[in-house]
This record gives sequence, C-alpha cells and structure tokens, in this order.
Amino acid sequence: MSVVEKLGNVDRRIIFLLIALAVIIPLVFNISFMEHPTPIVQVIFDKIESLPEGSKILLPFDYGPSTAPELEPMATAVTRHCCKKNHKMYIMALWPTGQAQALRVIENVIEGEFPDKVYGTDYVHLGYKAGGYGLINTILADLKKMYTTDAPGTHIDEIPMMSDIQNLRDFAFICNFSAGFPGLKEWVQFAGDPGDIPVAGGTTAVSAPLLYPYYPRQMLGMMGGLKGAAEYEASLVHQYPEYEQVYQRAIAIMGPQAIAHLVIIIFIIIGNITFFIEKKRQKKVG
Amino acid sequence: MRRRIPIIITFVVGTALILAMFIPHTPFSSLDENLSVYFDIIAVFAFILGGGNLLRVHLVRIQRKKVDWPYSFVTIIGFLFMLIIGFFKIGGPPGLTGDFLAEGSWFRFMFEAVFNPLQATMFSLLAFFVASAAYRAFRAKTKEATILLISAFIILVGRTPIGHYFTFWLPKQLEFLHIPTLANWIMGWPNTAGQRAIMIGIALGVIATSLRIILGIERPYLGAEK
Amino acid sequence: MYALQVWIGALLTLMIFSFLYKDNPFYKFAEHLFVGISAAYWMVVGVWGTMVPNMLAKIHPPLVRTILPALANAEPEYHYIIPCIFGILLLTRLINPIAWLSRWALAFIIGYTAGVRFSRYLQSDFVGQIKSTLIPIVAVNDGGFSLGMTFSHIVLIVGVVCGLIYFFFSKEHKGAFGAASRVGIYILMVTFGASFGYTVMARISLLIGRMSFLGEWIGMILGWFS
Amino acid sequence: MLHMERACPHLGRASLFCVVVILVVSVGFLSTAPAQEETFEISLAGAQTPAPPGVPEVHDTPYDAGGSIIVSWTLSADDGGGKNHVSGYDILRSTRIDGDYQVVSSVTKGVDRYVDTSAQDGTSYYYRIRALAGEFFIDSSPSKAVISSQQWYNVERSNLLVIAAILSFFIIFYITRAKKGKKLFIRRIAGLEAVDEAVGRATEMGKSILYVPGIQDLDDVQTVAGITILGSLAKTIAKYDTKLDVPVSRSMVLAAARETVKQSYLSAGRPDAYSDDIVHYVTDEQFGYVAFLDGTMVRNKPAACFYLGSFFAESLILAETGNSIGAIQVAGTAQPAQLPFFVAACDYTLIGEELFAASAYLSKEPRALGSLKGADAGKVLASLAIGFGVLFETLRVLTGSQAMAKVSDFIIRLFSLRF
Repeated sequence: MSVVEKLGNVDRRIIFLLIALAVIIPLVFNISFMEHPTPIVQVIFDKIESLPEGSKILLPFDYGPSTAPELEPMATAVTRHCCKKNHKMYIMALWPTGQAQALRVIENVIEGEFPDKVYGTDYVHLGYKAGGYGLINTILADLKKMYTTDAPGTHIDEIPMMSDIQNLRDFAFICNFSAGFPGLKEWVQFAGDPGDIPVAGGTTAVSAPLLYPYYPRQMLGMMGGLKGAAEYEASLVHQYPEYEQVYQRAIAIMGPQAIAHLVIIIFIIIGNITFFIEKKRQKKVG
Repeated sequence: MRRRIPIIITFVVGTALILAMFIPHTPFSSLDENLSVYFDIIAVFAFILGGGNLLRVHLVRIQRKKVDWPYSFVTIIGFLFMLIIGFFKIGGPPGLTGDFLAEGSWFRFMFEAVFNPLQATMFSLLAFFVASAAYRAFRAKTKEATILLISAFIILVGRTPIGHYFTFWLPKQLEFLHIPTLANWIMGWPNTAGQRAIMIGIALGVIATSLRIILGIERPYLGAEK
Repeated sequence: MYALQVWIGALLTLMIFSFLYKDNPFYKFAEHLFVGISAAYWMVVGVWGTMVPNMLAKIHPPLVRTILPALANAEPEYHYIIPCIFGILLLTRLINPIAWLSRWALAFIIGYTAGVRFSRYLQSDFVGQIKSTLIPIVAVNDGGFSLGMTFSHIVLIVGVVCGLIYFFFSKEHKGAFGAASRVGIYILMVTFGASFGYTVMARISLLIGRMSFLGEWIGMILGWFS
Repeated sequence: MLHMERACPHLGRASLFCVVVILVVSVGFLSTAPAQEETFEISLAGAQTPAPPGVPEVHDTPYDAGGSIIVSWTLSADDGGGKNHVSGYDILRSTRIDGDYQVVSSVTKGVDRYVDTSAQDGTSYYYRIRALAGEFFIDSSPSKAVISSQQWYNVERSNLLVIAAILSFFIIFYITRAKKGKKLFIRRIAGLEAVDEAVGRATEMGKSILYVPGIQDLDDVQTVAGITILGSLAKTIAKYDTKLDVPVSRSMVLAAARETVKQSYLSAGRPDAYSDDIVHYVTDEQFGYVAFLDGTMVRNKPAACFYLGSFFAESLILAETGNSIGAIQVAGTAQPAQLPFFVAACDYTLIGEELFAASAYLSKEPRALGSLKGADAGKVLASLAIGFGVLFETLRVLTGSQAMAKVSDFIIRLFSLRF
C-alpha cells in the first residue's frame, strides 16, 4: 500500500485522538497569546465605559451549558466591567437554562468580586420567563406585565431599582449573551429596531457570521465566539491594569484554540493533497 | 367546526398583530401586549406537552419491547426524579417559597452535576467530527468549494492570535494582506453581502408564509394531526 | 458536595466521549438520562418561573400564598383565563379522542407567530437590510477619495444584488444575468467559508471547555494523592 | 411601483400636519390659562448650589397608545462644565403650575431627556427638572402644559405599510394565478439534474440509494420539501428498478414518506416493486439516528446518498461517511450553519431557497409556486431600491449637489423604520 493510500485510509479514531491532543497539550502547558481588540468588540467596551455611572443595563442570559465555554467568559467580562463602572445590572433570561447560567455569573463575579454590591439597588436577577421573542415583545411595552416578581420571589415594586423601569425603553443599553434562537437576532428585531434601544451582545461563533448584516446600524457591536470574549478581556485588562493578575479565561483558552485551528487546517491540506494525487493517478490509469 | 374555528383564530390573532403595528390606539396596542403575554404563558404548556409526550413515547417503547427499551427506564426515572425535586424545591429555601435554583437545592445540584456536563459534552463531540471531516471530506472538488475553503482558511487563521505572527512582517503598502486584517475585511464586507442577500431572501419567504397562514391558504396545524 | 458534583460530571462526560470509540451501553445510558433530565428541567423552570406567577397568581392570587406571598394580595385579572384555556386545549394532544382540540391552541400559536414575524422580518430583515445597503459607490475618507473603502463598498453592493439574483427563480440564468448569478454564488461561497471557519472555531471552543473540566477533575484526584 | 411609494407620504404628511396643528392649538390654549410664574425654589443658597437646568420642553409622544410624554431640557451649567458637581436630575410633575410637584423619576448626570410613561391621557401636566448636587439642589422653571393622547394611525410607518402592501399584493396575485392553472416559469436547478445522474450511476453499479429527509418533523417546511423531492426521485428509481432505502427519525415523517413513495411506485407502473420496508423508522434521538445511518452506509455502501431536509450538527458526520465510501452525494438544506459543510463535502448542494424552489418545481403546487414568484417580485423591488439608492448616493458624493442629496435622502427615508 502506498503512502497516499495509507493516508487516505487512516482510522477515524486516530484523527479523534490527534485533535484531542491538539487541545490537551497546549492546555497543560498553558500556551497563550496577546489579543488585539477589533472595532466590533471595542465598541461594546467603549459603550459601557462611556455610559454615565449608574446607567441601567439589561443583561439577558440566553444560553445553556452546551455553549457556556464560549459565552460565560463574555458574560463574566461584561458583568465585571459593569460592576467596575457602577452600572445598575438587570439580569434576565429567555432560555430556561439561562437562569442557572446567570446564577453562576452572579455568584462568581458580582457576589464574589464585588461584595459591596447590594441586591435590589445595584443588581437584580429577574430570572427566566417563557415566550422567547414573544417575551421581548411583551416587555418592550410593559416589563412588569410579565416580571411581577424577581427570581427569588420578591414583589417587583418592592425592589428599589425597578421603580423607574416601565419597559425596555428605560434601559440605556441591552447587552445580550446568546447561543442561538431566541437570541441576539430577536433582540435586534423585537427590541432594538422597534424600540430604538442600543443593542449589542455576545454570540457563539456559529451564529456570529449570520448577524454581521445588522452591524453597525441595527446592532451596536458583537463579540463572536471565544475570540470575541478574549478581545473584550483584553480591552478590560488594558483599561484596568489590576486585572492583569486575574485569570482571563478566554485569553487563556485561545492558546489551545489556535493550535487546534492549525491542526484542522493541516488536516484539510493533507486530505486535499491525497485527493489530488489519487485523482491524477486515476486519470493516468483511465 | 373542527376546521373552521382554528382558521378563524389564526386569522384574528395574526391580523390584530399586524394592524397593531400601524394603529397605536386602543384596543390594538393593548391587544398586542395581551396576546404576547398569552403566547408566553401558552409556551409553558408546550413544555408540559413535551414532557407528556416523552413519557408516552418511552412507556410505549417499554410496553412493546422496542430496540433498546431498557434504556427507556433511564429516561423515565431521570425525568420523574428531576421533576419531583424541582416541583417540591427539595433542599432549597423553606417551604415552597424562594428560587427553585437556590444554592443548596437538589435541583441546582442536578443541574450542575448532571444536566450541565451531559449537554456540554454532547455538543463538544462535534469538534471530533469536524476534525475527521476536515481530514476526509472537505475537498476542493469544484471552483465553489475551493473559494469556500480558502475563505475558511483565512478566517481560521485570522481569528486566532497566530494569524498576527504569520504576516506581521508585511510592508506598509501591503498591510491589507495582513491575515487578521483580511479576516476582518471578509467578515465585514463579502460575508455581510452574502448574509444580507440570504437574509432578504429569508425575510421574503417568512413574509409570504406568514401571509399564507393568516389568510388560511396554508394550515400547518391541520396537517400536523395526520 | 462540590467534589461529588465534579465526579458525577466527569464520569458522565467520559460516558459520552466513549461514543467516539463506538456506540456502547454507557453512551446510551448517558444519552437517555440527558433526554429525561432536560425535559423535566424545562417543565420545572416553565411552571415556577412563568405559569405560577403569571397565570395562577393573576387568576386567583390567594392560590399562591405559600409560594409567592408577595403576589397573594393582588387584584385578580380574569382575562388570564384565556391562555389557561388555550394551554389546556394544547394538552389534549395527549388524549387521543379529543386530540383535535389542540388545533385551536396551535392555531393561536401559529397565528401569533405569523403576525409578529410578518412585521419584524419586514422591518429588520427586509427594509432594514435594504437601507443598510444604500451607500455610495465612491467612498470619501477625510475629505479625500479612498480606494480601499470604494472597493469594499462595491463588493458589498454588487454582492447583495448578485446574491439576490442567484436566488431569483423566475428567469433562466443565461447571458449577463447568468454571469451576475455566478458572481452571486462566489460571494455566497466566501460567506459560507466564513461560516465554516466560525463554526469550526465554536466546536473547538466547546471541546476545550470539556477538556479543561476534565483537567479540573484530574487535578482534584492528583490533589488527593499528594 | 415607485409612483405608489410616493403617493402615500403626502397622505402621511397631511395627517401629520393636522395632528401638529391640533396639538399646537391645544397646548397653546392650555398654557395660556394659568399665570406664568418664574419662581426658582432654591433650597440652600450658596456656592454649592448648582446652576439650574433649562426650562423643560414637553410634548406628547407622537403616534403612540397614549400615556406617554417626552420631557427634554438643557443640562445645568454645572453638569460637565462649571463646578461639574451635578450628580443627577429629578423629574418633577404636577397638574398645577404653581405647586404640588412630585418626583416622577430620576436620571443620572449628562442625561437631558426623559420619557414619562405614567401620564394619564387627557390630564394636563407641568414639569420641572431638579438638578442635584450632593445635599444641594435647584429647580428649573416649570414647563408649558402638556397632555398625552393616543393616535389612530402611526404616520411614521406609512412607508412600511406601503411596502407590506406591495409585497402582499404580489404574493396573493401569483398564488391566485397559479391556482387558476396559469403556468409559472421556474429556472433550471443544477442540483436537481444531479439527482437523475446519481440514480443512473447507482443503477449501473447495481448498488442502492440512501435518502435522508432531515431530522425534523413534518411541521418544518424543509422536511416537506425533502419528501416532495423524494416523491419524484422514487418515480425514476421505480423505473430503473434500483434499490431505495429511506430511514427516518420521526413517526409522522414515516407515514408521509411511505405514502409518497407508494404513490410514486404506483404512477411509475411498478406497484410490485414497492414494499413498506423501503421507508422505515429508526429513532427520534439525534445521535442515535446518526449512528444508525453511519452503520448502514458503511455496511451497504450505497452508490448515491441524498440529504434533503432540515439538518443540524449531524450534517458533517453524514457527509463525511458518505465521502469515505465514495458515494455521489446530493444535499440540500436551509439551515445556514450547516450549508458550508454540505458544500465542502458533497457533490451538489441545494442552497437555502433552492431546496424550496426544487420542491415547488417538482410538485407544481400553486401555493408554493405562487409564494416563490411573489418572493421573486420582492427581490426585484429590493434590487431596484438598492440600485436607485446607490446611484443617487454616489451622485451626491460626486457632485455635492443639493438636489441629488434630497432625492437620495428621500429614498433612504423610504426604507427607514421611522418615515
């Protein structure tokens, strides 16, 4: 059997093993690189940075565990930034799994890193409501129609920071973390466009290319996948050097990510070389 | 009556919502709001329907001893266990008050220990299949496929930090060939153009389908009963 | 407790990964468990998060006194009976003789979807996208002519129009029209290449997420030994 | 078309004019009623008291369901400049100009606009803005009176109404025509020709054909399109006497696909070659289904594989296995994230709408054909709009002429969400 044939008939499981190693080895050796923020991400950072202290920011968590490796770093970085700037954070979820994901960020970032933040005046967890885009449509007109209580069950009128919120138009900015449907697209269609509210957010890399047509007119900015998260972290570190010592998850993970990309590209190239050699030989035979 | 009433419901609801877009006056504005709330609530019944269906399918499987029927017990037991600890907020705040996902509750524990790793791992399997397909299937068979792969290469390299080290040495006049710059340009211009053409096409499709449904030319809810 | 959580998670993760070797009982167990747990999770979240506060508490507030005391003293709003009825109709799907009643609820859901999607897709994805494409061919930057931007603008405009031509079915793609359609498909291929790159990126990220979780687990085991 | 688009805005402007006149008259009438008093309430005179904000401008939110008033003001001189110690503003409201002002809401510094959505329709209100600086504060002069009301027609959306009407007209027009039996032309679709070619090759090689109609249920139009194409494919297959294999993942799809294939074999005159085993159910579970398909492909080595319907992550597993056994592969889906994998790994791919077009072309179903044609009309509209818009935008940049700018602005406004 020739080398070409051997290469063409490699067992799938060997390839599985190689890609696993391409991820594990850089992870073990902690390989990481410098990040340079692109404008589409920087604009979100600048928005949160430039809003006056105490601005009301809506943070919808529309993802579940399956995409958390991409979206949790973004949610962490943005929430951290909002805490730093003393913005009021309103956390909600269109995905049932989003409520649990939001809790992780609240516990780790807000309660963990900023213990002086007071629930009800600095941040509130409104939780999940059913309806998807129907829910966005409802709260665009009247938020308290659906959100009669927050997630732990307190009456909405007893929460100080809810007193001057009637509907989505009362928010200075909506920054969403979305894994698909319903997600950032629906926030643009049902909140941003009809309500004239600045919308931006982070999405999985899968849906990022599909959302580019909304940028920059209908959607302020976007963090696409882990790379977007890493860029946001880089902006944060740049602005607040005290975070240089803090573990930046997305930046750390971008190392293995880059190596795995290289391996995939090498696979495609080898695959195509064998394909062309094979084709040439068949032509000769034929 | 079985056929006519659903058609009337669809027509009234759909038309009211479209009119509400142009008529802000009551009752249209409040109709839009209330219908949205109703929709949100009915969505929960759809979850219950999903749970009920699941239970039925797996009970039938066990009853008829279909392929892999013993695993259906795993599904049913998992389902019922999760349901009970969630509905009774076991281990959570006192009584039935408070958040069902509160720290320390069994439901939260099951989410973190079981649901979370299962869902996350399910999706991560795909990375392996992507790698294997990259090696064995993605071929530049046609001109179209070649363009696709080249564009994919630029993105794959350009969207990682390595892209920078590939071409940072380029002179100023050729800076536009710097891979990260090129990757950003592809995303911002040709990708936007292509996605926009697809988006406009899909929008027209959605508009046409919605219109057919509202006017009763299309009746998906009747077909779904066969 | 946290250690237990990590252990369960790690074992389930490995069970799913075992599918990569071949389909086996461990994988089947994990898959079936996942199906059951997730259906229950959705139901619990839907009922506690939406059905109780937004329907039951509205129709008859004293009903939720032990669950959401904050809402127990509100005035009842009887129109919330409507989604309740539709929701119950939806559940008739599970009872064969009266399953046809669920069509009424489906008719509501479909009518609502058609109504809102008609207007939102028209606004954001049709009208909105056309507006974003209304840009000059010649781009001026800092008061001077910008060759790079002009090229980008041309790519965008030509790309969108040719993409639309590719999806135009009422005319044979011959001659100049055919040429435009070829350009359209090439632009679409660049777009797909971008999507391809991004999707590969996403899958890899998820794998890294799982691997670092397993790393945490192994770290925990090593920690016990040292 | 362009003529129609222009006709409506005039109507829009006329009604807008009426509303403005009524508003101006009523506001004027009400605001002259009470005596204007210029009193500032200064809590604690001294250096720390900030400069007062400007007199608030108030007006009823236009084209809404009522209950809403827009209040705007010029910032205090000590906000962003001067002593720069203003921390925020309170918005005060009263039904009398001379007193009884209550705080409606507060905003942070730098904000000069507030939409009060707690107004009662028909009540006239006065507003004052209070600048806050630590324990010091100062109020602006009261605003004019303002009344909120609801309107019957949203003039700002006239353009959307016209566009919606045009699109709806074309869709309904073509559906009616198709129903009347009028022949509607649909272009040749390359992927469909590949289908026949693949069947031919499978027959030559004496191997089977695998057909996968996606993993979604019948309520997904892509599945329906997949089954329609299966129907026409089955006819050709029945004639050639090739073996067909259709594993499905939904019981409703099973019923529909069996019916379709049976019909095809009947109309091809080969009812004897049909058996219920051709279409069979596997499992609802996504990866379970894929594992089964994978196994079947490796064992039976079909000559051709078709994947037409709605696909998710399994797309690339299928395409990869098909590739490894050297089958001709034809795919088609409208799932945007899966299309790239099909294009890269299959021989032919029906991209998005092509799948629906192919199904409409084969089924000759009036609804599907009419919608397709209606959507085509929408694409013409979009292309024309882009063409004219770009032309005048370019002329504006090149000539700098006012007239061009006006035309160009008008076209852009036509496609704005607020006309």
